[in-house]
Amino acid sequence: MAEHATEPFHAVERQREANRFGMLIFLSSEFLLFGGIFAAAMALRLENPDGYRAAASHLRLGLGTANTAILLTSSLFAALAVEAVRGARPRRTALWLGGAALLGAGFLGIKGAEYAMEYREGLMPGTATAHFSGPAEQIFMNLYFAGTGLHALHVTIGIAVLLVAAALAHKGGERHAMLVGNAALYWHLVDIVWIFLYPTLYLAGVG
Amino acid sequence: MMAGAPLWPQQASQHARSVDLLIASFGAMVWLLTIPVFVLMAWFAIRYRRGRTVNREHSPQSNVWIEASWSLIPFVLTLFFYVWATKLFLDIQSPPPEAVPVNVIAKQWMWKFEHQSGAREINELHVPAGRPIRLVMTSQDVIHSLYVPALRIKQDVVPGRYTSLWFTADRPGRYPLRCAEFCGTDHSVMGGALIVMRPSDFSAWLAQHQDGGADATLAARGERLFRKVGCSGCHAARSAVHAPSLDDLYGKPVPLSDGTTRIADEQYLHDAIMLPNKEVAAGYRPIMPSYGNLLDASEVGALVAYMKDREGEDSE
Amino acid sequence: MSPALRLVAVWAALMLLLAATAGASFLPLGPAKPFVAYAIAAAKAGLVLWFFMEMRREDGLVRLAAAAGFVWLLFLLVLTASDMLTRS
Amino acid sequence: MSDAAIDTDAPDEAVVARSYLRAGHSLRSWLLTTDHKRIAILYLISITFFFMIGAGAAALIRLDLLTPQGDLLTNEGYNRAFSVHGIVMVWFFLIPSIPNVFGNFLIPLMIGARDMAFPRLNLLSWYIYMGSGLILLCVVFGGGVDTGWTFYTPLSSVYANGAVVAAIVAVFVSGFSSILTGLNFIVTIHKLRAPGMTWGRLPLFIWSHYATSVIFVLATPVLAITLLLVAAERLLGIGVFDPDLGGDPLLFQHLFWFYSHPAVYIMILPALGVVSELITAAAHKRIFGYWFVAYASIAIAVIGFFVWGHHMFVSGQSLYASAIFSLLSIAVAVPSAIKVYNWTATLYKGDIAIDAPLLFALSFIGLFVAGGLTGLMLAMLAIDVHVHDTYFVVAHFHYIMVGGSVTAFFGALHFWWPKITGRLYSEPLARIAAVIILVGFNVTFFPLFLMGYEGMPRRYHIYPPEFQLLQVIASGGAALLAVGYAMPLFYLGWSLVRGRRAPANPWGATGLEWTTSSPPPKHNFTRQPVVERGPYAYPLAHPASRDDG
Repeated sequence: MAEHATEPFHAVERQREANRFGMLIFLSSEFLLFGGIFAAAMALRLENPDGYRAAASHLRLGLGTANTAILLTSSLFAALAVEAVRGARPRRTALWLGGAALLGAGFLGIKGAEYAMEYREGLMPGTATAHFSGPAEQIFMNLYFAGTGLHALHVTIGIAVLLVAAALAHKGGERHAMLVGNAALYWHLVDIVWIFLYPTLYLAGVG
Repeated sequence: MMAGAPLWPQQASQHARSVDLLIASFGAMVWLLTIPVFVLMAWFAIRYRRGRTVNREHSPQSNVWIEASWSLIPFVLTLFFYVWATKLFLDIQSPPPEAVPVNVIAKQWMWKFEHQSGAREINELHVPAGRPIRLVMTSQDVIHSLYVPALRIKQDVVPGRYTSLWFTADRPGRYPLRCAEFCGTDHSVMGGALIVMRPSDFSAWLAQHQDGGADATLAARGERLFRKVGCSGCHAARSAVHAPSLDDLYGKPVPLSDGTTRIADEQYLHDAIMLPNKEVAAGYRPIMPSYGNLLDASEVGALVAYMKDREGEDSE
Repeated sequence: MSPALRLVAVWAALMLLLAATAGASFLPLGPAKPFVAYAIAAAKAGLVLWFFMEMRREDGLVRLAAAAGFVWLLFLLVLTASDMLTRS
Repeated sequence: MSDAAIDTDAPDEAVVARSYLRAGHSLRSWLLTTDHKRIAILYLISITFFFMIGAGAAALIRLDLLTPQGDLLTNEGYNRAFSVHGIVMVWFFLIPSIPNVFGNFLIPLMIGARDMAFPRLNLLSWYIYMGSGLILLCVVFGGGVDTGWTFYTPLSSVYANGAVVAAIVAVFVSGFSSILTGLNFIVTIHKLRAPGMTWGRLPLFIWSHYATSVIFVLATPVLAITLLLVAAERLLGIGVFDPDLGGDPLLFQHLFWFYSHPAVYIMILPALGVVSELITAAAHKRIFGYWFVAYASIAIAVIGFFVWGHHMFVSGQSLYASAIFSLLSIAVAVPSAIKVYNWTATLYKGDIAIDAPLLFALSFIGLFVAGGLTGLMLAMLAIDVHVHDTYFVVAHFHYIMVGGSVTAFFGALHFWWPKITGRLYSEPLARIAAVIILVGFNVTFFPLFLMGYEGMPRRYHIYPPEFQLLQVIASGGAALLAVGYAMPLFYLGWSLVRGRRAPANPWGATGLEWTTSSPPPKHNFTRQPVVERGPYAYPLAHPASRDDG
């Protein structure tokens, strides 16, 4: 049921292309938002490699790896949801979208647990109990909380968008397909940012 | 060249004269490239204005050769000046070894100068004419910038590290010295003067301005601090603590724990005191405490001067 | 293979790469360690872009839009590093 | 447009009746509009308001600098005045001025579309801009900040006073308005071009706004995260740039200038696009070397991302990086030179009407050339060491931003005024205004070059007495410039009420926006235009060779 395209577009196909193109441009700018943090981490690593590695070793590699696996899996679910909506199967779309959102929530759960442990160890800057063995460690923890905090915010927004798309799955139609497509793109970007945060923060502390 | 002309700053060093020559010749080249634009624009606007019967046949739409030439030729011409300017820039960034170091500490809204001989000055710097002077500068709060227009030189003074600036002023006189990087409320009054004196007058001035206190020179003050804050406890030869020896250290390569080696310049000595765990010497554990909040920039400068002065004699 | 199956295969490849990068971090690679870690990360990001975000089926313009963020970040990192590494 | 140019068929009442200005009179129809033309007018009103505030701060500065010891303001007051002047002018006037007003109004019209690709996003962009503007007003009337528009750390994050975090939030939020506008432009230009409108037939205005949008989207996020980190450092004491905590203030400068240098190209590229239109319309002649000028815009946008280090030659940056940045900064000057030479060649054998828009365009070229070449001087390492952070730099960027971008803004305002409002303005008054602005500008800012080379640092409230004469001349020039800028407010305002009705194409220019009525109907075109010819297909001297675009 080809719906009528809104306002400036004549053909729905053209509007879907424009929607997706616009979303990808927005995601490029969102990725560059994290660019500042990657640059700051690189600067610290170049300036003080040993301090950087020592500070990074405080993080729990196990939880970080688990979180990466969770996000990659939830990215798969989002991609499968796009396949399902293309096959016009609303129930399955809602299922995959719900699954992706659930895994996202799992990611946030683990992240929260990590933050709690780091707070107890006095590694959370700006808190009363914070004590650091040196400036390199303090700056690393600053970047860790800035980077993963901003990422967690994006994960939360992503979960909300996925759930909205899942809730509207029964309506179907062109507009919903566009919503699922863009929600999946946003979710994949959130995953890609974490793919690069993982070596920057967690893997740097090993060995 | 045009020294002292009302709209042209004084020239107090050879570098100043070369910079003036550079900007004058570059300005001339720039005018040669732009006067035709202004002239042609005005002429075309008048000659081909609407309603005037004139031959408008065969107006060209584009011409790759012309367009390529008037983009590449200015670029190549400018490259020549790029090389000249970069060479001048590299000259003022590499001080001669015999340059006399002067410690400079910038703090919100004043300049402190400390000569090796122990003389200390606020907002004014006396230097001998004709001898290279090297300023080793750091800031105690925000970024400042030491700017002497008459020498055409400027260098930001960054907190937490040393930046340096060297010059050879060759004309005695009193030249303005200003802060060029916005540093807060009284940024505009944070200035003073560079007073270039004939070498004879300078040594007379130096004699009158001895610190007069117990430590005659900066290095002597550094040595007193070396014992007072407890450096000698670990770094003296007879101490039981396993700490690197500081004899004959300045300017020598130091193997570090991460396998790289580093020349022990002022920056390394400053960091070794303020951020000891940053570059740990090879074969030693990072047990040295940080003196970050114990010593101010002036005292660190004195300690660095002392370590540069220790030619191997190990004073008890 | 069906689209869904292809996605699952890509997911499996991503899991393998995750294991590889985690494992590689324990190897004594020394200075090459960050480069290996980021190379694998780039490979994972590439898979997500190519298959999950379906850059596979898009024309050059859309791929450029997707890649622009990464390319511009490289400009920032490379030129900033050029200063950091050669600072006296 | 001289009287001869008005063609006979004055618009009938039907055209005026269905113009977009008549489509709804309620405030709600304006504040909730998704019509790109109305959003452009909303932007025109709001940036004029913010221009007043920035100009007010500038007036305070110029008055205060009449005397060496500065009697009007205290040191602190002066620092806050130039900070407010900088922040308001850069983010709330210059960056949105041409793209958000003329880009919004003209891009759909020029490419034959009915509206932007995402109309609601366009309105959201205006609300984000007004929201951040509101926060900034609270900061300005709450006393402003004393960090300068550059927010250098550790001054901004530790030592500065005033509502620094609120100012950062205002700029941070306004960044997203830029990103959404850039995104909207790129998708519109790609996806909504009329049939037959190939890339080779796009007006150069569109090319320059396309390049500007690329910078909007790819540079602004880095500013957002940088200011976020400064705010975190100031609020929570978590220092990424604070040297006491081992942070690196130069890292801030790298991240800040990675945005801020491309930002100056955001300010000048739209102006370059406007001037290409003004020159071709005035000369009734095709641009000389269309593809060189078009690709020059893209080249400026891309190379503009590699040159930011020339702001840091004396900051303690490594010598080799400085040498690389200096070379790249010379390369970025080449596309600008191409544009200037091509404009001059366009005038050759043209059929030139010397009206107000052309006067603005010619003064733009003169001032832009002066600004650009002093920029080239600043890219020379040895010269920059002497004149960095002095009045020489202040003069350079005012020549580009005020002499260039604002002059082109006025040129565009006059050239497209009949199309936007359906009214004709008084041509003689406009020409007087253009000359006053040119003279006033030069009297104001040329003395700054002299003071700068003599060693007068920027942002000085109390200055050495030997500069007083030049400061007084500059302040006098500023008064004249203010008169020049005030005049259009009157005669354009007057034309809204009493001006004669404008025909569809008062200038006899080519371009799809001139094929529809003035003011255009709500959906721009009564029927979908189809494009067969190039952008500037003026009849050649002898009509034999009518070549296509």
